[in-house]
Amino acid sequence: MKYTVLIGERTYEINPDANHTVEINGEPHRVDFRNIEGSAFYSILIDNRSWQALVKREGDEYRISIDGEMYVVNVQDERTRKIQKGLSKGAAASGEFALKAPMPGLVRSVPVQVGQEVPQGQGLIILEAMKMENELRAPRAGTIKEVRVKPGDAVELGQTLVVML
Amino acid sequence: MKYTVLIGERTYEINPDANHTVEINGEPHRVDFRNIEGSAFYSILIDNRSWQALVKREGDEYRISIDGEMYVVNVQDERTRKIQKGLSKGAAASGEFALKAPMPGLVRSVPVQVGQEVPQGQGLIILEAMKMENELRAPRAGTIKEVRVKPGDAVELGQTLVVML
Amino acid sequence: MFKKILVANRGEIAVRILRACRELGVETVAVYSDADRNALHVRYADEAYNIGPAPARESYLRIDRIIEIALRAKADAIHPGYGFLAENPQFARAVTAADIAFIGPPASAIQAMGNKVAARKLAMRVGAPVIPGVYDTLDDFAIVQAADEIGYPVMIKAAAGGGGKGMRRVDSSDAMLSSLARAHSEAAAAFGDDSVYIEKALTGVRHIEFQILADNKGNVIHLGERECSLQRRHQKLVEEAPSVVVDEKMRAAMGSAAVNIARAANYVNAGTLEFLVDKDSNFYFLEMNTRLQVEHPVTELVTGVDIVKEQIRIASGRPLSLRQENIIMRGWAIECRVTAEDPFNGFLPSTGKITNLQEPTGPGVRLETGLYEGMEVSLFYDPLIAKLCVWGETRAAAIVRMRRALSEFQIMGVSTSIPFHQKIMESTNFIGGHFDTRFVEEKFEMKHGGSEDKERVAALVGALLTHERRQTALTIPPTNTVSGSSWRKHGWKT
Amino acid sequence: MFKKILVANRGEIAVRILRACRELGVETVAVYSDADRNALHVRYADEAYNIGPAPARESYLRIDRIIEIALRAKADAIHPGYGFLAENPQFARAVTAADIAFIGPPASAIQAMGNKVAARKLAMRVGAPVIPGVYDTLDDFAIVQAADEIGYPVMIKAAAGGGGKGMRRVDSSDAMLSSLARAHSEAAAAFGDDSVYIEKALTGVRHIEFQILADNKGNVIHLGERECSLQRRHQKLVEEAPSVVVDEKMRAAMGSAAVNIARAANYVNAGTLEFLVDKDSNFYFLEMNTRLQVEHPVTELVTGVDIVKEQIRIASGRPLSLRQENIIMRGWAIECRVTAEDPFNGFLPSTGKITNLQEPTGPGVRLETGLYEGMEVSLFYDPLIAKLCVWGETRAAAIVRMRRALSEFQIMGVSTSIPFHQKIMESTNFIGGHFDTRFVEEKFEMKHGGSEDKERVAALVGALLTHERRQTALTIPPTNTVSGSSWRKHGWKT
Repeated sequence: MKYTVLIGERTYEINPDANHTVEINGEPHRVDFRNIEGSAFYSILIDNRSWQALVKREGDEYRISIDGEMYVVNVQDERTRKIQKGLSKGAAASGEFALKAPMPGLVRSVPVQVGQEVPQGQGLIILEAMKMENELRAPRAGTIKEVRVKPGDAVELGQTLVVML
Repeated sequence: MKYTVLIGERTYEINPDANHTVEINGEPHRVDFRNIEGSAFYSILIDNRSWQALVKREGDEYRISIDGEMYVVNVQDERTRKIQKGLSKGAAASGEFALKAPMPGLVRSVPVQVGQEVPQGQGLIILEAMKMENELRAPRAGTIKEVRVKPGDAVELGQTLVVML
Repeated sequence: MFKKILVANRGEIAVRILRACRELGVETVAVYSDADRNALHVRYADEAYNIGPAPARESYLRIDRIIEIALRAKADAIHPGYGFLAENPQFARAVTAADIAFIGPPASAIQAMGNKVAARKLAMRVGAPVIPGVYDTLDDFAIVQAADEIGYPVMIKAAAGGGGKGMRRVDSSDAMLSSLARAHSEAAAAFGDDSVYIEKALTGVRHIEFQILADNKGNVIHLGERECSLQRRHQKLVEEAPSVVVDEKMRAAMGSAAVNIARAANYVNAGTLEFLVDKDSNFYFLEMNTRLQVEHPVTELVTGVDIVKEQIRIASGRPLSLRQENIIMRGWAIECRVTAEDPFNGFLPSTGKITNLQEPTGPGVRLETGLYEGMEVSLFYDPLIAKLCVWGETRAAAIVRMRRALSEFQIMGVSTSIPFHQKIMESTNFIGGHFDTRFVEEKFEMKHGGSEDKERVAALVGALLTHERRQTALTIPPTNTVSGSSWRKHGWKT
Repeated sequence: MFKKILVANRGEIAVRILRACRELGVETVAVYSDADRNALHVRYADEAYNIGPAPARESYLRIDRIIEIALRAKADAIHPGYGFLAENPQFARAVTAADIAFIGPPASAIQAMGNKVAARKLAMRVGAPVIPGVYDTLDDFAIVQAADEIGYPVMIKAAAGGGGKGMRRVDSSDAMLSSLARAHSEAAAAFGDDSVYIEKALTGVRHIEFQILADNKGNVIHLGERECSLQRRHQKLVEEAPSVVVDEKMRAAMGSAAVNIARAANYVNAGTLEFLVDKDSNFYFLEMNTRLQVEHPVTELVTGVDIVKEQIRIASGRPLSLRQENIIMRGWAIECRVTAEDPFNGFLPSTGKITNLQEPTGPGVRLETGLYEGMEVSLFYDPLIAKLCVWGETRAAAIVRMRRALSEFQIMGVSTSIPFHQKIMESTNFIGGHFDTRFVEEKFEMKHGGSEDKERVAALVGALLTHERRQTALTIPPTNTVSGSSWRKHGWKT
């Protein structure tokens, strides 16, 4: 079985069944992969290079920390990939997106208006929680469809603040 | 349900179902007992006194470390205790006992002979393992029935060395 | 010495104080909110009492409950830690009134230094330099005149202030009157007192503070400086001792200013005098923190003095056993404040359960933490989850050791500031000692992007785990845990 | 500086050396036996290579394989740690012959100091005191005559010896000839060399050693003493620095003897000179250890010198940057060697899987360890599993800190020496500094018996866990894991 692995924008083709080796993007490597006794830690030797991974599975994703760097890893095998390809094309980049409060807090300012076009990374809400002001940003470019809060509002965890198209 | 707890030679009667409290040997205590999130660590507040326990279950026994002191704990409920009482009376103190090698090693000396009566704690075998000589002692008083090894013998883990009556 | 000390705090600082008590052979009492029943400080103490719901105002800020429990548990002293009630003169007063020793300064000193204008006047009285400004209550017209004399930019600050509230910078005379109006109303709203003062706005300054210890026999010493310029929104991120910009002569001058101010305030116990230092090595008294400081470990590491134990000894009435000439700084210490915040996302607080933890140790590493596997990081309290401190023979040795320690520190379950600290330790400006209080906000940027090598390993791990699950699924029912693999593919074996 | 260092060792010392390399920015290569695939040192290194089956003679003692891997991995230096090949002159020679730097003394110095008689003669040549004895190869009749002159009791020792083999104490002239005969045959069997020598058997002595550093430019300095008298069967259990019986004058005299011996041996790199000290403060050179010592951290903690980094710097050809006058001991350090042995059962080695681990940290605590949850402690290697080291301002402060750190150290899965160390730290003789090399074996006893309070808590925990299992069994199928409980019974709530 070959696997397609997605990390951010990059794709890796990995074949663990190749003859005596593991192929990563077609290149063969000697791999020795061990779990540390039922923990979330793994030791991996790739051609004698030593790495440690800390792994947490969240649904279909893995969060994998390699020597402290965190990666969100999606793995698809050949079959599921072919199915998903048809379905999900561009889904993430369009459709409605609701910005929800990641914590309870107080809205300090709303630097956007309904109808405004915003680039990815644009600050949408300044939320005060604990001692800090926190800027909540647009995860992608789009148009502001609704603004459901105003400065001074106290909001609950998970409450929708802004809706983007 | 009342429980009888055996630690070494001591016995505790514990009743968790007493009215609003836990009775330990008849005395009522306020108890707040918490597991630390799926680990083997527990936090216990007894009348606001704080303790930490580390617990390992081995068959019917618990090995419980309280702030670093290790205890081997046997718990019996009222029913099982009544059944066992009839069966096991004095069983531990008599019958045959086989001293087995707790590690591979080399027998350095055998300070006992067949027929000899030995008190509890008497050294039966000096076993050399790694850099150290280790004295294996009689767990109870008794008579030496067999000596199966002699100085110079290499022994395997679990091999019977001496049999006591 | 005390028989039993109640620690009116939580998290790493509560554990720090409990450790000192255990070493001194003093019994301990912890207090905890509903959110902290399983916390390390509860498990570490000899006794533990619930003081209310999770929000601090209903638990850790409840003076009445804390004193009630101290009396019930027969504690003869209370240590407030930092934060919460540590600088609340009412608390110090209530503790003393209950005939319990307060491990900290007298309420009068907390109160006197709590008023920023009064503190600055006291500093001026003993000849310590303060930032050029006007500390008298003037009418707005007189303030504008004074600002023209001092020269722009100036800062308007609330006299009763703190935490940046009511503070604003004014760049020219034109904006002065309208800014004053707004500052008055902000100060009134925040502190119930509309009085403000002005100070010259200094640029390119460093934040350097001096640790002092004072007993109740009038002995006052300082333990040298801490460099705390690496800040973000007035929150310190990295501290070190000593400072690259302080030489022996400057240390003596600043240290003696610190000691003189503390003495003039009739200060007793541990305290910290904060200064700003400009590019020409002029220093200006800023304010005094009348409590144990978060970053006290760096001073402990270079001086060898255990500040918490000294606090307890002083509060129990003992004279200082240390003299100024015994205080010798050796080597270099750095502290990183590890917080549950996402440095790649504007330091947004991150909450969740700590599922895995691997803590750094070994030569020269000291970790102050309340972390444990299974702990819930909530929004109820400060995001500080651990202080990672290192000591090295030189500043360079301390920096590489901090890199090593950061690389060993693995936390799964929440985002942490560790990547930020790693970046700082790699920054040429930091390594060269070139930074001021605006460095992090103005000249430092966090960008994602691990190494390609590591990403490839992550991809491989993901594929192999999925591969294993597929194969396991054929034989045993799948579970949601990831474990047990031991997988090997060798072209040849060594 | 080197580019890549191979660490020819395992366990805590391998991790210690790898940490130093990481701080120095040097790449690292680990080697491991089949038993150690998951070990910390394998995971910590940049590269890792299998070198054979679990038994040391088939892996960690395989000179050929280690050098082959060093060449393949392009390592330019090898650090041997302690034990295994560290004092094997053939190894040092083979490493050098392969054009790889050996991080340790030259083979000639290892060999010269490896012969106990030659080492003592060298010490005598530079005027260092040695134990009264006869170091020439004499016939047995002449040895008996010499023994009469020295006075009984005497020790017979193998010239090529070490580790107590072929060593025996003789109390009177009568037993001398028969003892000599047996010593000859033991020495022949153990070392292939039957020559022996005799020394006066000293009683009530302390074992005190000096750490030295020597570069290849002829600079030699010492880092003060370590007190290592707490031993059991010649295995050290607790070490401290400095020693309560060494004052400034004695330190200068012993230090200069140590430096002179090292210089006479053309010694380079780190080494340790062992002495015995009698009740009248006379000291006698015993032997030299030509390697990094297990207990080096206590010296690091009081002097601030990183001995492993100095070893690497020296081996890379750099001159010592430290001078004798820079070496100032500050405070007090203690090390406990935590072993997988049962102190209640004659220190019987204990094996098994480490199922749970809670490591001490906080002020003044340094832990050197290769432990991890899930680790198998086997009989293949030394039972040392961790070194717990503390620093305090005074000896008393260090002792109470060690107690605190020991109380925090929780290991489930094997028996450990921690209860022994706790008992030592409570012993009035130890606290008072009254002990010699026979103290542990002759005057110290381990008895079971925790506090009644704790036993009662253990009983309660057992009952509540059983109670929970009974109740859980009604609803879900029972498993063998113990977890998940959150149980509360309050007469009233705070």
